[in-house]
Amino acid sequence: MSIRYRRFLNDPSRAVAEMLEGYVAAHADLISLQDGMVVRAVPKPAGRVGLVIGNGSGHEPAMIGWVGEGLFDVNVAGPIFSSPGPSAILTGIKAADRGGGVLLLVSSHAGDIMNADLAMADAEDEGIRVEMVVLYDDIASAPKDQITERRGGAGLFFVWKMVGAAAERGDSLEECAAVARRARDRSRSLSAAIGTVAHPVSGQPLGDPDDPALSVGMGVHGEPGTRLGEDVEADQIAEHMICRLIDDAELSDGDQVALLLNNAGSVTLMELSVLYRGAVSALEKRGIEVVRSWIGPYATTLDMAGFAFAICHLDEELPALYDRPARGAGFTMIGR
Amino acid sequence: MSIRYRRFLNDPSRAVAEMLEGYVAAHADLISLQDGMVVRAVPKPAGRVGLVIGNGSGHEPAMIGWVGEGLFDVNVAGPIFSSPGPSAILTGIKAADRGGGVLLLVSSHAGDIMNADLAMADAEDEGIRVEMVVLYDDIASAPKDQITERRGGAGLFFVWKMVGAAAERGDSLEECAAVARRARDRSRSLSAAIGTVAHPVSGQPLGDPDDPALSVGMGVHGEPGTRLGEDVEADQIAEHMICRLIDDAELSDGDQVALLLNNAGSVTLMELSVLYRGAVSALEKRGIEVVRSWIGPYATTLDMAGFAFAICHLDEELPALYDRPARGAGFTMIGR
Amino acid sequence: MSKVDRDLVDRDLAVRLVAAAARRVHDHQEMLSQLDAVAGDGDHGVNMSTALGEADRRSGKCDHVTAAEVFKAAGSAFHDTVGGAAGALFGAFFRAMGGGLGRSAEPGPADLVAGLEKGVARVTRVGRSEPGQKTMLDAMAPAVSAARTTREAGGTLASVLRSAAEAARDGAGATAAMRPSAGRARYASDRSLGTEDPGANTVALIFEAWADEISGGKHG
Amino acid sequence: MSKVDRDLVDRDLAVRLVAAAARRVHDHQEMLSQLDAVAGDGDHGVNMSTALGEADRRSGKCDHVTAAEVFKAAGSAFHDTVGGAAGALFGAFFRAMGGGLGRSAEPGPADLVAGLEKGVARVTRVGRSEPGQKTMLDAMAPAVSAARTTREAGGTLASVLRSAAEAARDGAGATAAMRPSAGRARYASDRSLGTEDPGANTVALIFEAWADEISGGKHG
Ligand SMILES: Nc1ncnc2c1ncn2[C@@H]1O[C@H](COP(=O)(O)OP(=O)(O)O)[C@@H](O)[C@H]1O
Ligand SMILES: Nc1ncnc2c1ncn2[C@@H]1O[C@H](COP(=O)(O)OP(=O)(O)O)[C@@H](O)[C@H]1O
Ligand SMILES: [Mg+2]
Ligand SMILES: [Mg+2]
Ligand SMILES: [Mg+2]
Ligand SMILES: [Mg+2]
Repeated sequence: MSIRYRRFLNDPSRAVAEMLEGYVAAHADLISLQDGMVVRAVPKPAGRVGLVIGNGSGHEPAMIGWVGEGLFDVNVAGPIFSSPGPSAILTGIKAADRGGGVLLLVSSHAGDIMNADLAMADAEDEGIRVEMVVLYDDIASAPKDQITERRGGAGLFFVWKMVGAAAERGDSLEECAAVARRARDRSRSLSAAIGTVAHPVSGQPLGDPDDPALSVGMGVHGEPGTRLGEDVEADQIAEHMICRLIDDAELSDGDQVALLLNNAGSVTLMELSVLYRGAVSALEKRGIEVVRSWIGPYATTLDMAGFAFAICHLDEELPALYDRPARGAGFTMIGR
Repeated sequence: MSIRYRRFLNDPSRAVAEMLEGYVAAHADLISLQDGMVVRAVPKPAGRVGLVIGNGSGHEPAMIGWVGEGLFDVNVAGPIFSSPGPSAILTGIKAADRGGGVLLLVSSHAGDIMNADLAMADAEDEGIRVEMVVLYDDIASAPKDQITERRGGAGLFFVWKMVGAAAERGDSLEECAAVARRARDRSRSLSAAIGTVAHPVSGQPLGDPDDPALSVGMGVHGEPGTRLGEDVEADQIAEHMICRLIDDAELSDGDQVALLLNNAGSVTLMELSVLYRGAVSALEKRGIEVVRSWIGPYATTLDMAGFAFAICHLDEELPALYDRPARGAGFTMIGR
Repeated sequence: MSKVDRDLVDRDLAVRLVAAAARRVHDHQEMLSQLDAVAGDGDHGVNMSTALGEADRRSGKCDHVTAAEVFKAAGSAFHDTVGGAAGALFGAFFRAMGGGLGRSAEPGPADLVAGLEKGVARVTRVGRSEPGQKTMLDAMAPAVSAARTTREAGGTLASVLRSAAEAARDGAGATAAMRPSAGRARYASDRSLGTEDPGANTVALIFEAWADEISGGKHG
Repeated sequence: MSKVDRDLVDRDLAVRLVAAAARRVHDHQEMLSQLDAVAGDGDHGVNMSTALGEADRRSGKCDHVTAAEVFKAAGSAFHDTVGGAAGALFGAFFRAMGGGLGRSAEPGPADLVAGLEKGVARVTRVGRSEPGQKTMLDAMAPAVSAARTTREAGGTLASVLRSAAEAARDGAGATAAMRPSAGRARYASDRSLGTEDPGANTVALIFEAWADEISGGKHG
């Protein structure tokens, strides 16, 4: 299938550092680099809750593109596919602290949680008020009765958007953490991909590059999933995936959802649009209304030929947070 | 190299129609479908100049994502890689007419110009005031003394953004056309790619999928360019391409430019950022200042592993147009 | 059929000519797309087959009473269904041809030649091109001038169209040795050396289909 | 060196142990990454080699006067240079080991064992994991309990570390037959059957390097 080994880079071991320099230079009105971290060009007012995320690189625009007004205060970008260490996260926590406490939002991956845990312990030793919420939404990664074992996926962008809005408007640390948990518990995602990608530094493919099957539930690092037939069409894929999401989220007739379709890398907007159309029809024929839509690259895995659907079961309060303005280099919402 | 034959579509011959449905459904607050064309959800005030573009599909978010406030009024999307016919363009002209005349902005490709020409003649017969400006910027496609033979490329997004702003603020048809020509004459682009893509309907690769070389000056439909060595690094590529642009645009020390880096499809944001960093340094070491930046997918060629640099040599008036707000499904600018 | 009948370009003949062209191009569409894939974007066969298919569907409509109307409707079918360079140009060709033919109440071979000449002129104008640039004009222009020569020598409709078909085929063949200087293919001018131009081939196919149709379908 | 000297876990010995571990892991980094590529993300060897290289650079610094400080500095090197699961865990292991060792003014084998036990306990806590899940703990836990047994039987530092190394190697070998239930690899649990856990291999390499270093470098 599709794999590209040749990349437009200089020394691949410097790729993350050079990426940060280039990206920040292109968006100097919104973000800047501080100790190797992406921070807001204009910090949040004092007393507000600071939001920090540390994550492996290779998933851009996550999360370098999500720093800014109504979004994160600090993103600590680790090496490719690898969480940053506790020292770097601790530096990020300090940079985000505006006196209102700091909320660490961690996508549930073993390394990310451990490193965040260690950093949080150090931050508390230094007298900073820190809370951590571990986020998971990928229904393929563990059964529902072990929901906390699930990985983070594309559904987390709902959480990030809403917590970002809450922190920006001045919610307390506890309130922000509660928003994060509420949005998380109402979000689900499921991904699919064909082929795989090559690690830019090692050149190693993640998974089998010659496997022609569509794998549903593949992880963001190429972890394998359920294989679907080779000839399955977009509408069938969408129907299959949306059904699984509806079941897991226990949605029913009359429910309202936000629907997100994430491009994991190299899927064309033509394909995304056709898939999106299939997903809307799968939801609507079950009486579930799509009231907010996102489509595009949120968390990529380099140039993976894959995508993910995510839904957030909206309640009375979430849409207000969803609709507040946000302004990052990789995500802009004008607000309603 | 990299080519993906399998696509996430239903019947490929219905891909464009289904794409339009899905895309518009995902962005119902901004755009809607009318006679198969993408139009603004909220039309421009009466008396303003209408902006229309017809183009082949397969280049998304161009131009379906560029319909909206401060951008186009109507986009007529043709079949994949093929201009729509004159009848469709005529319908688009009528839909965009708010009484202030209609400006057809045509990217210079033989078919696009001929079909626009024919549509314009018909529109004039129906008493609509129409002007057409043919846009070209790709320095690889013809020498400078045959500048009107050049193709349209990524530099046209500067033109579109600025004309969109002019039309929105109420400039006359002649003034809008003059902005288009001025912005065009100050813009240049150059593209590069490795490998090629497969046509979704015919399955035919455009060009040689096994050619491992980087081709500079490749057209948006896989038309071949100059081949660069296989081991060339990002900084060298950026230096080579920026030098050619500087020469052609006759830029010199102290000039100010907007710099755009277009993702032709499947280039990662990591690579784009590294390339962007190289381009800024190539410009800055020649005393040319980058005062506005765009990086991301503007005109793609499906999932081509390629990119293009574009520059616009700014004067006193253009930045004001550049900075006005714009709001399309594929491009948002909050404005300064 | 009497010779006179045969030489009248009436509505029914026009409908038969459009149908014959549509069948012929449809049968060769893959070859045409492959020619276009060499230095273009590989869609020419599909484009032409789609447009002529629609032209065929429309041409039999009752509201067309003259051959002129049939050819104009065929041209509009190109403009309504496909875009691209050849869509615009063949559309313009058929519309202008209908226009040229329309002046005569009972059009004969001379009117057909006049219509064809209008068509070529329109293609030249819309395409801002001329013969020698490796395009459809390299088949169309010689075909039309052969038609005029044959007609001026007193040729029948059948011989007019046969000479046009032969000249078109020769013209298409000659494009193999040319470097393109118009159309999309000019950006890949080396790549197309040795390959015939797709648009010129469509022209040859259409004139051949017409010549065969008029002479009772004994060829192809 | 006298037996007593050798059995004192002083600053210089700690520096030598860190250096030995760094060299050994560096020499095996490709194998470790390949193991990780089977069901993980293929970076384990690079991660460990990078972190231990930095630990080695830092451990000789003059401001470290005790072995405890050297091990703590090694742990911090992991936390400062690499992330990922193993970075967090080995960092925690070395820092806790330094902490455990730090209580004694002149640490001997028993203090080392106490330090190792603190290390395992910390890994268990930070990793929210236990032996049997196909992780580094499957080498670390048996290594540390073998060290305690040997020490309680009156063993020297050399025999303590040798028994730890052998138990670690056996433990790592046994992971081949396990299905992972912690760490990234659990999402690909079938894929890793028959392959040893990379983190457990790193543990075995470190203990082997230590045993060889203490017994005068006669192995490896
Ligand atoms: N300017 C022109 N003048 C005459 N013929 C042209 C011109 N440009 C293109 N053509 C013809 O159009 C053909 C290509 O048609 P087609 O592939 O259907 O359109 P497109 O190039 O837009 O994909 C060429 O083979 C050539 O004969
Ligand atoms: N929860 C855990 N407890 C103990 N060891 C773990 C745990 N998670 C992962 N590991 C160890 O970490 C190793 C992987 O390390 P590494 O590849 O460097 O990190 P990552 O998995 O983040 O890429 C595994 O082989 C395993 O031994
Ligand atoms: Mg890793
Ligand atoms: Mg075409
Ligand atoms: Mg073509
Ligand atoms: Mg790993």
